[in-house]
Amino acid sequence: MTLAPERTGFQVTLHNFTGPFDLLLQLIGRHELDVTEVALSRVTDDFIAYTAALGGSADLEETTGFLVVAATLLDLKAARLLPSAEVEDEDDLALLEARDVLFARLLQYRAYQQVAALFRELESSARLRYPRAVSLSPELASLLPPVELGVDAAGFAEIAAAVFRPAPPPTVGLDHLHAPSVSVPEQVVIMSGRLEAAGQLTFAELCADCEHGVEVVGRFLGVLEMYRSRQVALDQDEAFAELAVRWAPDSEDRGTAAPDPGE
Amino acid sequence: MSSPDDELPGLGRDAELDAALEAVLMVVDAPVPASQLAEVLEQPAARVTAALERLAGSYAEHGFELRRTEEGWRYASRARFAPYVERFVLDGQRARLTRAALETLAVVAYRQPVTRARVSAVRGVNVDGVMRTLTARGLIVEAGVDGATGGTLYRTTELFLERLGLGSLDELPPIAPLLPEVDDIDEL
Amino acid sequence: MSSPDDELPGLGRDAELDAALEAVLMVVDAPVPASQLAEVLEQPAARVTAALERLAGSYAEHGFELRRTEEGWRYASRARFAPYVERFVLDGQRARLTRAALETLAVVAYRQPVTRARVSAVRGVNVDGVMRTLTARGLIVEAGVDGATGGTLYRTTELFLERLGLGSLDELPPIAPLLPEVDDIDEL
Repeated sequence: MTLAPERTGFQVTLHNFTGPFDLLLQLIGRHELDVTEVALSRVTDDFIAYTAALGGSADLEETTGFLVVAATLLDLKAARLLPSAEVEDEDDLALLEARDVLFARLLQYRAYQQVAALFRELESSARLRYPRAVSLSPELASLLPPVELGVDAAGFAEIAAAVFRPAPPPTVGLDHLHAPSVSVPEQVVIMSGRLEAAGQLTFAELCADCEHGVEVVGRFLGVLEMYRSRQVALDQDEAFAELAVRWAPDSEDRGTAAPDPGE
Repeated sequence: MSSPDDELPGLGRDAELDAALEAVLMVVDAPVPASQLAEVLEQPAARVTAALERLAGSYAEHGFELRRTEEGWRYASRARFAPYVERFVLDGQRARLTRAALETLAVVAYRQPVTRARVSAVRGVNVDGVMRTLTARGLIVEAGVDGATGGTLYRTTELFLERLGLGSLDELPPIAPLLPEVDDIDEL
Repeated sequence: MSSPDDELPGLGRDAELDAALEAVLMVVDAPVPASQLAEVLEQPAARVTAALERLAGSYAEHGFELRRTEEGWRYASRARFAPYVERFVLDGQRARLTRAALETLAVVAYRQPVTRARVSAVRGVNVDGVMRTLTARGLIVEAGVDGATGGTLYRTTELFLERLGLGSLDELPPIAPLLPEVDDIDEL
């Protein structure tokens, strides 16, 4: 991924990063801050700027990942929950939770980055020792009995198949009945049918039949996907207000509130 | 050379046992467990293990060392001569692992068996391409299916351990000190 | 920490030259002529030959020796311990093909010509030792060099076909029907 934010008065060069958490950590490092909640607050503007610059070059999935982190940071900043929090109502509680989750995931990712750096060191030292693994000398080899494979051609093919088979036979679990895997394209099909019939639905109405959180996430990504492919328009009067999804295939009228990563 | 029917040289003295181990280790083409050496030499396993440890400590002045891994013991060249050794033995180049590949390996190593979705959640990015590359290079391998999500599970391979010079997964450094309470973060 | 790209260790002192020779000779599969060692270590041939003779004389107490043959120098087990070495070689595990060896042979048979690195990636383990065994047992042979990686290619032999009772490689049973869940086994 290459980044060239062409923004007046804002020009920072970073190393290549491999995702939103990596970018956030690099920004924190650039400001010579420890990974603290204060750091999250300080680097929010930089992060938003980079995310905005990503729009044209990244695919939907990448952009979505950055947007999720950016949105969380913005929420936190807007609610002035950083650096210190005063809990006043349920919205504040939800934001505090979002902050803790983001913070924990960031620390988790940093731990694995540190392990990866250690792996790099282990790798470069391990490659320096070459094991003795020599052939038998002819006189010793001659002591061995004639080689036998112990299988016929069909048995040999079975062994080959076992080696090339990618996974052990899948075990049938019943758990999936309770926690279904969710495909975004499927959710798009479900939602576009309903929207075409109803014309407009709120996001809450679209999710009314969801039994699991993961389905809601799938529908939200589906809405983003439909927005990108210009099947729907989005309207939201203010932050945290009801999100209205309007069926508007190929319309130029794309609503008033949805973030556009390209700008 | 004598034949197998000759009387076996006695190994009562430690020096003789050490030398016999050296002789056998010269012809191995894979790491040998101490138990197998004990059987061949008809000596107590504990005595053979002690001898192997004594031998391993005795080569400080030499260009080789006797290394112990999970699978057993074998000789290896000493690290500082790698530039010379490689001129003889390197068969095709081993490409360096990218940072993305190392980060992904780190998550798989500590979370195994683990689905791509979980690895992806920890790194905050799609890891499908990296996981494919790591699979193609034999560093991770599929390991069944997650009962709850139906996602394919992955684990690291022996080749991964060898690549890092580790004898077993137990030798991976503990990650806990680096981590906040993370067990449930992925679920969020 | 050093890497192979670092400056080469200096071999000005005799002790360092000796150790470098030990490192190379311990891991090289075939006897190495003194002239080749001199070239790779970038030392005068006379100095290297003197070092090899000095080394060969220094192992009296050890179970191995540095032997000079017509093809060059190599480590070997001391003759006195031949009964143990032979017993180890004839040990059940060594005399017949292991499951690991059969699996490696299967990859070579169905992917030939193929490099060791590729076979290793498919199996997820280092296959160097097993490939040497299969070569020593006459079941596979070298078959040129891979243009892309520079790695040595291997193929199966007539002896392999004979042992399976086949007239030609075309008679190998296809494995695709055994892998109905795989779209394209070449991807693996």
